[in-house]
Amino acid sequence: MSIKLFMKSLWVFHLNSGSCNGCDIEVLNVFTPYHDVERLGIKLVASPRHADVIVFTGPITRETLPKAIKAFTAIPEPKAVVAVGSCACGGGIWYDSYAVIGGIEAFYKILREEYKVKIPPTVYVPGCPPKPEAIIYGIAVLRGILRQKQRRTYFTEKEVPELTKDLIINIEKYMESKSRKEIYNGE
Amino acid sequence: MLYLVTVFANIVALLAIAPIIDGIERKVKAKLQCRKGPPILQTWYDLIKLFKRPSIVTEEYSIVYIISPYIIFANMLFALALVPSFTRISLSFFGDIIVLTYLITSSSILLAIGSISSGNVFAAIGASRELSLTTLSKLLMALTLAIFAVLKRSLMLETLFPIIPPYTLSAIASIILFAIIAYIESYKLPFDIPEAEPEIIDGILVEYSGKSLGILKYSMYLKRILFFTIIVYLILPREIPMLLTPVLYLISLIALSVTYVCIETYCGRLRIDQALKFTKTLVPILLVVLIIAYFNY
Amino acid sequence: MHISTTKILDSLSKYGKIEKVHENTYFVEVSADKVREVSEILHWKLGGHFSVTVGSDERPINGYFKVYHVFLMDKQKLSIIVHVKVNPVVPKLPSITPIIPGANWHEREVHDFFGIFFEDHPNLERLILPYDWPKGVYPLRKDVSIRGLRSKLLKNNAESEGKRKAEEEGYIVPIGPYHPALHEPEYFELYVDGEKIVDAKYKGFHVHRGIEKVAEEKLTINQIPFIAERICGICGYTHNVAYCQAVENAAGIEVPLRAKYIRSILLEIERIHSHLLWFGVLFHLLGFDTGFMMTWLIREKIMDLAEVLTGNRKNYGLNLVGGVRRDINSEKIEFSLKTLNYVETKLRSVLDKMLKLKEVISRTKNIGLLNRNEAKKLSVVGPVARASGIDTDVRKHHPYAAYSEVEFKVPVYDEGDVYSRALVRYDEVFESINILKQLLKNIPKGNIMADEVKIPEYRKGLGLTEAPRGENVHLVITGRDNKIYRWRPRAPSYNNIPSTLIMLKGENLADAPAIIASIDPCFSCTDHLVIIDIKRNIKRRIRLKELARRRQC
Amino acid sequence: MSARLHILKEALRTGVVTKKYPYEPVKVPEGFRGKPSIDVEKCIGCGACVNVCPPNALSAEIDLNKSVKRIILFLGKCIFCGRCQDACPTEAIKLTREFELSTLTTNDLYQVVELKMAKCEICGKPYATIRQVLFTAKSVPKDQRPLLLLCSECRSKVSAKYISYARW
Repeated sequence: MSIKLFMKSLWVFHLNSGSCNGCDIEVLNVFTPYHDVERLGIKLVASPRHADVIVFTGPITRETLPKAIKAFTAIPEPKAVVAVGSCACGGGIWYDSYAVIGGIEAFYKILREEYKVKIPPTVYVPGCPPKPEAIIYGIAVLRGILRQKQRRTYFTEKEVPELTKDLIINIEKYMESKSRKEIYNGE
Repeated sequence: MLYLVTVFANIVALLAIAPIIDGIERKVKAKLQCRKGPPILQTWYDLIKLFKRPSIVTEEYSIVYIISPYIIFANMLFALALVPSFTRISLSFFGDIIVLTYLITSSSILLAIGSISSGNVFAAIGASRELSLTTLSKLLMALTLAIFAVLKRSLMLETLFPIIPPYTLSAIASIILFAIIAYIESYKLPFDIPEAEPEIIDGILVEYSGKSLGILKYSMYLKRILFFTIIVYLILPREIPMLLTPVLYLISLIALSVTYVCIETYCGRLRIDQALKFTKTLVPILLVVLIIAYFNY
Repeated sequence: MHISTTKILDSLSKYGKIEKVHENTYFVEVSADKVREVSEILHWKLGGHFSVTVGSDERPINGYFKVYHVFLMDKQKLSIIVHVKVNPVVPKLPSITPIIPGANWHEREVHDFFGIFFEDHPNLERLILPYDWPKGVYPLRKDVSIRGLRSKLLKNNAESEGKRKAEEEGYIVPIGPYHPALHEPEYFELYVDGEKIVDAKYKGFHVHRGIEKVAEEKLTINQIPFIAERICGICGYTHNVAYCQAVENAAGIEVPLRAKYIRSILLEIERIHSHLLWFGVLFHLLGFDTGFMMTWLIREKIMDLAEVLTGNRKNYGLNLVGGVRRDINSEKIEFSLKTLNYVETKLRSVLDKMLKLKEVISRTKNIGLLNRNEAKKLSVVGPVARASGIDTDVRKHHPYAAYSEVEFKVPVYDEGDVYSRALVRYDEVFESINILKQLLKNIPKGNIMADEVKIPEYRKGLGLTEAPRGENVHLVITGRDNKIYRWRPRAPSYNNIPSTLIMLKGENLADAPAIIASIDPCFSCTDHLVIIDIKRNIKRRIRLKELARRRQC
Repeated sequence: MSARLHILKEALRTGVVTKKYPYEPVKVPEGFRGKPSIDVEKCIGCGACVNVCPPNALSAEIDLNKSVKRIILFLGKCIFCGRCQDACPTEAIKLTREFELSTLTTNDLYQVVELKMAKCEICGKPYATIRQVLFTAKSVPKDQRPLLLLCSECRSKVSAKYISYARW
């Protein structure tokens, strides 16, 4: 039920938890004339009370963690999260720093353990910074208008030439005899 | 019986049109900013979504914070019943101008008290701004209505309405002044200080969410419609055939809102004291017009 | 009264050994008790200005802590770094804040990260590290490794710690259970009396991500430009160039002229887009949304230009130590000239009309005043300094990249209010456009990467650039096996933010956003204000505290 | 007043510029740095890209009992800088011009390439992927090629014996 509610009108609350502002400007760029998201019924709202969707940018730093938790819980229930930028999706370049929680996954882990909060549907928009069109595409995926193109791919190598001394010594002959495709065939 | 049905039909039609007028305003504003802008029904979609959402309430709420949106909405409905809109028939009775001013003033004050009682600092700041601004603008509104009453020597909205036929200076001046005050009342840009988004985060509406926010927003649109209808009917001559009034009314309504939006898109926001200074300069002008109207010059 | 370089150098040689690191950059070794005297001479008498204090833990090398005070002498195009040894057992050093108030934050930061105690510093509390950071753990010391740091600290839950700390010191926990629209987590507490601002306190540094520790421990020399670019999302490329120049100066690498031209071209593109962004934010804060939309509409063209030249709208990722990764062919040059002409004509017709609007003028003229003396005391940089009458511009006074080959004017106003800062930025946009035209027209041939890049260990280097908000200073000490030993980037807002506390006093609450935005701290989010109303809520103050704590949601 | 009219005229002259993005594809310039994708045919699992990636979005993982090496690309940490493309010896990893990468789970942001590893003849420990051995064999003179079949420790032991013979 929750996502169907946002098909026509979606109010966004933008939370920058330690981002370098590259993504925040792209999030704001989305409201400017070239990409104007108001035609899709999206409005930037100033208080989490009014918001339906929270846009996370930045790899939640330790300082903003308590504030991010408060803002997250202050949004009325049928809510959704859009993680914009590589920092929010997986911690980006700051992943190992001591002062950073490391993206939305770690934030959800903290929320699950300590606050027992239900995790809302989330869209991850990688990019550093993602183009405004990528953010619009993310919201279209959240709403279900478009299916996501990016899928997990797992390639395992099947047949492999048996390594022997003479194969190694006259590798050139081996290379010509078989076209490149067969040598490195795979699933 | 038919009388009540038409008034009821009037109100229902107005309830339907108010968000659409706001949708048109947002569309025109976007077009003026080189943007495509939202569909006309966008405000309706927002309201429907808001009504479906639960509203979070802080622990220390007071009863005023809960019921004020509903009372404000009721006030607006009753005010709209007083005013003739699509048809000339309305619940007008003797002395309904005074009732009208009370309705509008009470709804603003209630809004301010409601947001103060929510205990949030931003709401308090927004409310104090709202109170300082509304006291002045309500005074101006009361004065202009007094001018109309003096001009027409009656306290009944019905007789008031086509104020133009005697083309006196004061009549025209009062209409222009009423248009300015309607602009201030409708929270259009230079004066949308209580709701100043970037400064104090939607000041007044900051603590409301979900259903109550929807109702508050709805009543704001109704208030705009109310002022527009009063302006339109001040000018509309009485002799127009019965069938033509609704169409003419609708067109002039849209025209009026479009002009207001054109003014709004190109104005920055005034500081609270600058806004007060501007409204203060209006008071002497109104008094002068009142005196002239008295001698119906 | 132009003092010659030689005169400065021998007046300094009295205090300690002078070592010339690279062209017009000198390191002066000074003993601890002379630090104050030397700083006073450099900052006040010889007309230089203090720019950054860098601490570094050099115990593995020579068994000492080191503190570097960097002074830039604009008139003589010189940069002088006063460095002092601090003995590791009792790390103590006389503070220079009493003389130069601008050094207040810098010394608190060195205290935070290295535990060096500065004698009679006005308030040596914690500045950058999160408030629940355990005492005694100094992250930037060499013996603290990044892996152990992370897991150990996450155990204690930040939330409960935050509340407990609030009671101890009677802080006002941020009022309101929610977190207002946070474009950037700056955090101004304005003490308000009715609508007038009485006092302001800045509790910032939410965006502290431990850049220096990550760079020192995990990244190699050619990976750091990419993290340098992400220090600030708007003027990231200036940090990138400053870092590369610091390493190139330290290692004495000669960058080919064509690479310098490409770097300057991208720097100016970034300046234009940053200033246009600032105009949009200012109009948005003054409620004039059409201005916001129109300026960002024009700015979109600049972002497309950057995308064509570098492959990404914002983080250009173009620099490596010793040169540039991508070349510019003639077709791209002609595309950029076409865009620049379009942008210039549009800006000429729209932007100055917007600045002449009645409400914009009435809400920015003589508001947020910062006179010349205050600006000098706080050693403010960039447009904020140029609007208060101080003529500092790294492109003119310490030319880098290809700026010595182009002529341009540096706009200086002396009213020192929000409107004059807008005018400074307005002139600078058109200055940048004509610089870009000169650069694009006579870009020389040649390769874009220095042929042989060899970086010896333990060499010191200073990199300076003029970011849209002021001067960037990067101090680098190169390390062993392709890593950096110590890297301190200092963004311009670091010097500018303290000046807002002076500008805000006595002003009207509704103007606070415009004032804070006027120094353009990265991407100013002025929504994030917590207003503590002094007069009316003495009674409420207590209630609010309970209210904030009891309120659950 | 004239300033406002002038801005109005300017705005009307530029007209509506909104791109109808989700319903019309958007043109991306040719040098655009989009999603890095590994070409499974060319990748030899050498890990050059893993060393050079600033946010280490690319990581390598060796599974000893299945003697398999996995190169894992996690788009959630990738900053799209293109350093991996410069470092790859066989141009296997390339930045495409794809930027619509939003997904509903972080699991979808992974690309994994699993290559079989060659076992050392003497100690039997997997030391490099078979493709990498074949790739390096080409550039090694013929007589030393058998050494490639040994892991680094055995190889140093064996070659040390060679040298001692020679000196004798």
